[in-house]
Amino acid sequence: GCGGGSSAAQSGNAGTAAPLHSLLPAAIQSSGTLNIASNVEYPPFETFDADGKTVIGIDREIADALEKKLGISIKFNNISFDAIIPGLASARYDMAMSAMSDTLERQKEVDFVDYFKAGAGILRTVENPKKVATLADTCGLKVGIVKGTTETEDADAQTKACEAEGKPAVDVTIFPGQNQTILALTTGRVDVVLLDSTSGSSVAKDSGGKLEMLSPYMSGPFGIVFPKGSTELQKAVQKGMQEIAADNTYGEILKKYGQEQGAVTEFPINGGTK
Amino acid sequence: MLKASAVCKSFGAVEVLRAISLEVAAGEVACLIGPSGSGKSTFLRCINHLEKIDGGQMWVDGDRVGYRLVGNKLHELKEREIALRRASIGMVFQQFNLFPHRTALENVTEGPIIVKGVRRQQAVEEGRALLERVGLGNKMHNYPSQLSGGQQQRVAIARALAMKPELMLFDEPTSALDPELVGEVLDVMKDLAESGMTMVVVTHEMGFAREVADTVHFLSEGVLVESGAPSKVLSDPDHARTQSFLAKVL
Amino acid sequence: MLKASAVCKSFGAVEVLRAISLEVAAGEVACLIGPSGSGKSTFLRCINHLEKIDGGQMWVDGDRVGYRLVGNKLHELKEREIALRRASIGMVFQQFNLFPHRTALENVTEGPIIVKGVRRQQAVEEGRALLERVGLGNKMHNYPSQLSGGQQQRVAIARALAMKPELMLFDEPTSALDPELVGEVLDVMKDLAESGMTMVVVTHEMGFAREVADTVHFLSEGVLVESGAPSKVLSDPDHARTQSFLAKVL
Amino acid sequence: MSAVLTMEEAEPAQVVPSRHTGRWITATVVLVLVALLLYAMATNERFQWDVVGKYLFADPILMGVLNTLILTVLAMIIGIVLGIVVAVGRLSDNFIVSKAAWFYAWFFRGTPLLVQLLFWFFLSALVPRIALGVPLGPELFSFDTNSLITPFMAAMLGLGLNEAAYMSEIVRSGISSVTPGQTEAAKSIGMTRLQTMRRVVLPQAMRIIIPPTGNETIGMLKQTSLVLVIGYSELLTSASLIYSRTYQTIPLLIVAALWYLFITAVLSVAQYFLERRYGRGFSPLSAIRVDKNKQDKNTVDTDKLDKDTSGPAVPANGPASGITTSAPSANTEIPS
Amino acid sequence: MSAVLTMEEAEPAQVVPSRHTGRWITATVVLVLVALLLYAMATNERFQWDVVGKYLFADPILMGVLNTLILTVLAMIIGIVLGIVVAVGRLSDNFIVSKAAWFYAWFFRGTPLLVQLLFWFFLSALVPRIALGVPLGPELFSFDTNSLITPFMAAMLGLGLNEAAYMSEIVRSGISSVTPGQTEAAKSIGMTRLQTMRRVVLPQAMRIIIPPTGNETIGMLKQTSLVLVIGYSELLTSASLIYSRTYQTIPLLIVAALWYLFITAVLSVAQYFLERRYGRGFSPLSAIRVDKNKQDKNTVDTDKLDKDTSGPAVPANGPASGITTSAPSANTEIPS
Ligand SMILES: Nc1ncnc2c1ncn2[C@@H]1O[C@H](COP(=O)(O)OP(=O)(O)OP(=O)(O)O)[C@@H](O)[C@H]1O
Ligand SMILES: Nc1ncnc2c1ncn2[C@@H]1O[C@H](COP(=O)(O)OP(=O)(O)OP(=O)(O)O)[C@@H](O)[C@H]1O
Ligand SMILES: [Mg+2]
Ligand SMILES: [Mg+2]
Repeated sequence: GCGGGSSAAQSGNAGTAAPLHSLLPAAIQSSGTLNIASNVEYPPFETFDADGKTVIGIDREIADALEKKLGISIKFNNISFDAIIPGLASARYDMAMSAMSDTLERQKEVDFVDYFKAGAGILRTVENPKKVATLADTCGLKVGIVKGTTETEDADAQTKACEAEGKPAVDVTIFPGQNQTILALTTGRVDVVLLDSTSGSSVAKDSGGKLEMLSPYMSGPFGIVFPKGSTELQKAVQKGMQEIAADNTYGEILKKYGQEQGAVTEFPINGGTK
Repeated sequence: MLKASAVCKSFGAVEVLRAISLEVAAGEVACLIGPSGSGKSTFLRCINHLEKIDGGQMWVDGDRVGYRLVGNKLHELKEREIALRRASIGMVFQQFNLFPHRTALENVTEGPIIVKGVRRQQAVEEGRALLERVGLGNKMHNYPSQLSGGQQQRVAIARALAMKPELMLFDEPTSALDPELVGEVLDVMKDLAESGMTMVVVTHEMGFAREVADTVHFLSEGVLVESGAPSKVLSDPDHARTQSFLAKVL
Repeated sequence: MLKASAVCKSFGAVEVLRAISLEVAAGEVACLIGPSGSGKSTFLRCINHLEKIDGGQMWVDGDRVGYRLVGNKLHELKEREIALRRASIGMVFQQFNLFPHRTALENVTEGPIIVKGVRRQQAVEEGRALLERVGLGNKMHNYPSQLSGGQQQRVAIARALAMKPELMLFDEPTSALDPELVGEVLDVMKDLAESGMTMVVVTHEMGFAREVADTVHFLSEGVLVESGAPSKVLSDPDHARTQSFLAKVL
Repeated sequence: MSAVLTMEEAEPAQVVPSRHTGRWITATVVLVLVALLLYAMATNERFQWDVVGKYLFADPILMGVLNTLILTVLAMIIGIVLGIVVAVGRLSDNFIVSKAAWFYAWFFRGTPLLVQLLFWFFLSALVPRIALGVPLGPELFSFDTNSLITPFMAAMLGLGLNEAAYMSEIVRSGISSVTPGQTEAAKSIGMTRLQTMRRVVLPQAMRIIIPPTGNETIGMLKQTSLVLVIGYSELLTSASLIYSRTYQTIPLLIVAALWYLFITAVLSVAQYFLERRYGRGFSPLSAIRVDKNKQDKNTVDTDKLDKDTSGPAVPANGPASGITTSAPSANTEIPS
Repeated sequence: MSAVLTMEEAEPAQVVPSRHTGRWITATVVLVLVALLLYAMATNERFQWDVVGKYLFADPILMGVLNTLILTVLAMIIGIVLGIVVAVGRLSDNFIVSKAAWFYAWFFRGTPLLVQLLFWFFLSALVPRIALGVPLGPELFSFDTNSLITPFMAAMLGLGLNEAAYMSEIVRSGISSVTPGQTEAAKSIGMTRLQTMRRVVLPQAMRIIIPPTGNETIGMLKQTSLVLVIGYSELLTSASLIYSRTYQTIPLLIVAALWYLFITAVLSVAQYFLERRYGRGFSPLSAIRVDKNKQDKNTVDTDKLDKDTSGPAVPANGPASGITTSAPSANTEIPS
């Protein structure tokens, strides 16, 4: 269901009777709350509602569904990206949900329970003056990327490919947030933007026909992030995901946001392979 | 050289100068004497336009101070023109106002080099000579904070003289000096007077005034009470106020 | 009251005081005279420990200045104890050093209120009386920047007196004063001397020294050349240096 | 009198202030540019003024303003108080104290505020429990670090301690602007070091300290947006949370900017009055202006002085009898 | 001589400096705390010192350091020069000039730097072409805004113009610390306003201006990270780009912090020498220290003075003959 307004107080009544409650680590069972770190600036996964307080989005609704399965309340804490990893390390937060890509390099620092399959794609203006259709067309063009996303590596790989063909490198500009990146695209500061396909398509939809998102050139898993060694919690959350997928809550949520193409059928731990 | 006509000056409600009129001829040494707070320093500061006068008029060397008469309107001078006039009016301040970030010698050479464009070499030579003349040959490279009161006062005198002004304004130039040095400064001033420099000297030392002055002006509460030759004013004054003032000299 | 024994002081390589030894009895008025730069101000500043002496010893009222003798070691005094001693030593600076952010009256009441804990009401009354005594009844609420040189000097004198010190150090207390006021300050000092206050006065006015002093000390280049009654030192000095110095008095 | 009045003095003369043509041209150019800019802004539809209007007083924005103000005020209080302590320590004779103060200023100015905020917020990663106890003896209290250091506490510690390092340099510069003669005069009337600082040096230093402190305060307004890193939101964050949802970046940044401009204007006015308060006695002219207002109220009035707030009273001396004086007129009018 | 030497004076006495027990305790506590902190940091494995070591001199980090330095230096130069102009304008008699300067300081301090950077970078969204032409007449030049204002230009404009507003307040406070007597003395020897500023007021104001300017420079080091908003990367961004890929946040923030600390230390040393340079003549004591070194080199030496860099030379007077003097020893040793 629609758990947009749900909060700790509201869902606390799920109670100890919930099916997966006993799988949780003892400390979380007794506190009854799971603290989640999230950078709530990333639609459609998480944003604040118009009141500036309520978290809405795919992640929040999956969390709502998990609350019922795990019998605890899940609290979103909005912090900047820089604080998410230290926050997990210091046990301020039990896990993080922020549409984070699962990669091999990151697996050295944290663990993931994969829950979504996203592609990286090209966002361009409708006029498309530079006639970009694929990643291979971006040699020598100005490409905008959001800081902290895996598209940086894609651009680096493309630069190598360009140089191998004797073409100029991709001119990458990294912006701190999605907003500035889109602004740079609309004001002609960059020619195209590399973006993950989910938020890309939602941006294109809201742009009033000015922007369009091309179909993804590659894809990889998003994961819920855990500190290393929190196996008990990972198992519990993994089980929870499997159950909400089984009763189709998961599919409904993605469908509601038009992201059913990103649905996964299995929820592996550290399933990222790149 | 200097002419003041009904010069008035107030600070807020305090009338400090009340219609002062006097004249100092070229080459003359005029001494201003009077009780503390009578407006002597203020009058000096009006002469080189450090204070704007509120009423009356003032001429130095035939030119109005700070203004030019065109038709029957007084035009305020441009900053640059005022600076030019001030360069020919030397001033020794009661509180010295030495430049603390410059050594004694640099204090003296600053004006000639920057304002008059004298070559550094020459300015330094002249500055040295001036400082030696006031007995500071061995303190040239001291900063003001490393000088005694009397030494600072002498640097201030040397700084003003280095500009070779036509009119010199001294505000108690001997207050921090010992009797020996007073004698020496007196000699310097006599030399200057002979070379034709006009001087206005504020002083509390009647002996000094008697020695150096051609004319003595006695101020009291912003009013010019009495003017005349030192022999007259200092020994046989007309006004009761002057008499009572001089009666107290030790 | 004050005793100095072979006091030495240098600034860098410049020896400013060279083995100065002198003694001032309680209730005595001692005048220091000497050429500019001879170390008079420095000696005063050593008395209340504003400068640390490099050699020799100094006692005020039987206590060492800045130190306490325990066994045969000199222990440096704690800051608080030094402050306590300084409270009973008044000082009038050559450059006045008035507090610019306080009015004349506040300058005078600051010490009594803050240091001695006098009630504000009382301090203000006493401060008023003192300022009136030095002729500043109508300038009490002026800030120092709004006072003439002589007026500032009188505030400085009043500020020191307001602490009712046992020992007063005056550094050229009449340099900016006119003859009338010099007479008045002289009267004030005579009153103080009669009430038993000890005073050390640096002055360039020999007439003033003659009038006020019990003993006159003549310094030259950091050396105490000659001491004695004013009648002796000022009129019939033994040393050639003193003679040549006094010969120049106008 | 020695002066012989000549014809010249009888001339009627009117004072014409000197023309600064160059300056007026500059001034006009500046005015025109500002006007053009404002016009361009007001009419440019990309600014979406309707959106600005809609959000200017929206609840999340107002909450953000409040948070910004609270954080700024508290952080500046910590910063100023601790900054004075560090500055005085820096000027101490004690070698270790002065070096420790130097180290403080170096370390806290040298570390990015972001890192400091993260450090305090995630202290528990290093020190899971804070315990107070007798060394080698029993523990008296012990807290879970995460519950002791709330996000608010972490924000205060991070912003305040960082600010103190910057303030210490400002205070030090202010103190060094007071002439040594002032300290000597204070010592000579028996003030202790502390009294000298409090009554003589700092009040005079204030005049110099205030403008850069205004800088710091205004800077702090904006710096508080870094507390987002530890999940604390203020004005700029509130705005960015909205535009990350609605993509109305420019109008929402204008909303934030308008608020910052407003707060800065209020602070500037406060600064103006503080500067006037602590400038008393320094600029004879400004003091005279105060004079004119207070004149009649303020003759010799003990109570006013006691309250330590009185301006200077300059009772007019009556003119000396028997000598005519011309009434001085205001400013530059020179009667013939 | 009037002094009768008593027994007391013959006593041998050794000087014992006063003990400041309280201060020493504080100092020790501070030292112990710092040591503990350093130890805790060095041994805590969460800091991942191996990762720190790996990245400390990595190319992207070094590039970031370089970018940070370039941006800081250029922005501070613009800020200081323009800041002096604005400060002098603020103190001008001309009402419009002074108000325009006030407006500048208010507007640029009041607007978040983020907004200013975005404004310059996205100027093209508002003004697609910048044209220079005769009003109502033909266009002389016209540029595509995006190609005229490169990201680097935008960064310089944003940082520099913003900094100038802050610097103007600092310069103003420095100027007001110079006593009016100094300006009067300069005027009295015929200096123009400009000469007075350049030769008399600013050199003395520098002493007061330097410490808060040090603050601004160190602040600017960190502020440059905001240029990420216009896609320009420097030290902190370089670090964060790495950790956003590898999730090694803490060690990479330490890498950045170490670099900032290093640059801050270098700046502090530079500041120390600048302060000593401009403090000459103000603290008699420090000047004497300079003395001792220069003494033999520096008797009456014209050339040195000419270069405007000479310390004070205090040639020793020979002792007056015939009068014994005790050789003054250093500091507090008092020979009997
Ligand atoms: N800024 C000011 N505001 C108010 N009153 C002032 C100001 N400046 C000076 N005065 C007053 O003006 C009067 C004249 O001052 P001035 O300095 O000219 O005296 P002076 O004759 O030089 O005295 P002295 O011999 O003591 O130096 C004094 O009473 C002084 O208090
Ligand atoms: N900080 C310093 N560094 C170097 N020399 C100094 C310093 N302070 C004072 N002096 C020198 O010490 C000597 C004595 O100074 P002091 O002020 O005691 O003289 P004084 O007798 O009071 O002279 P005056 O009558 O001119 O006031 C002077 O020659 C002065 O140049
Ligand atoms: Mg005067
Ligand atoms: Mg002296």
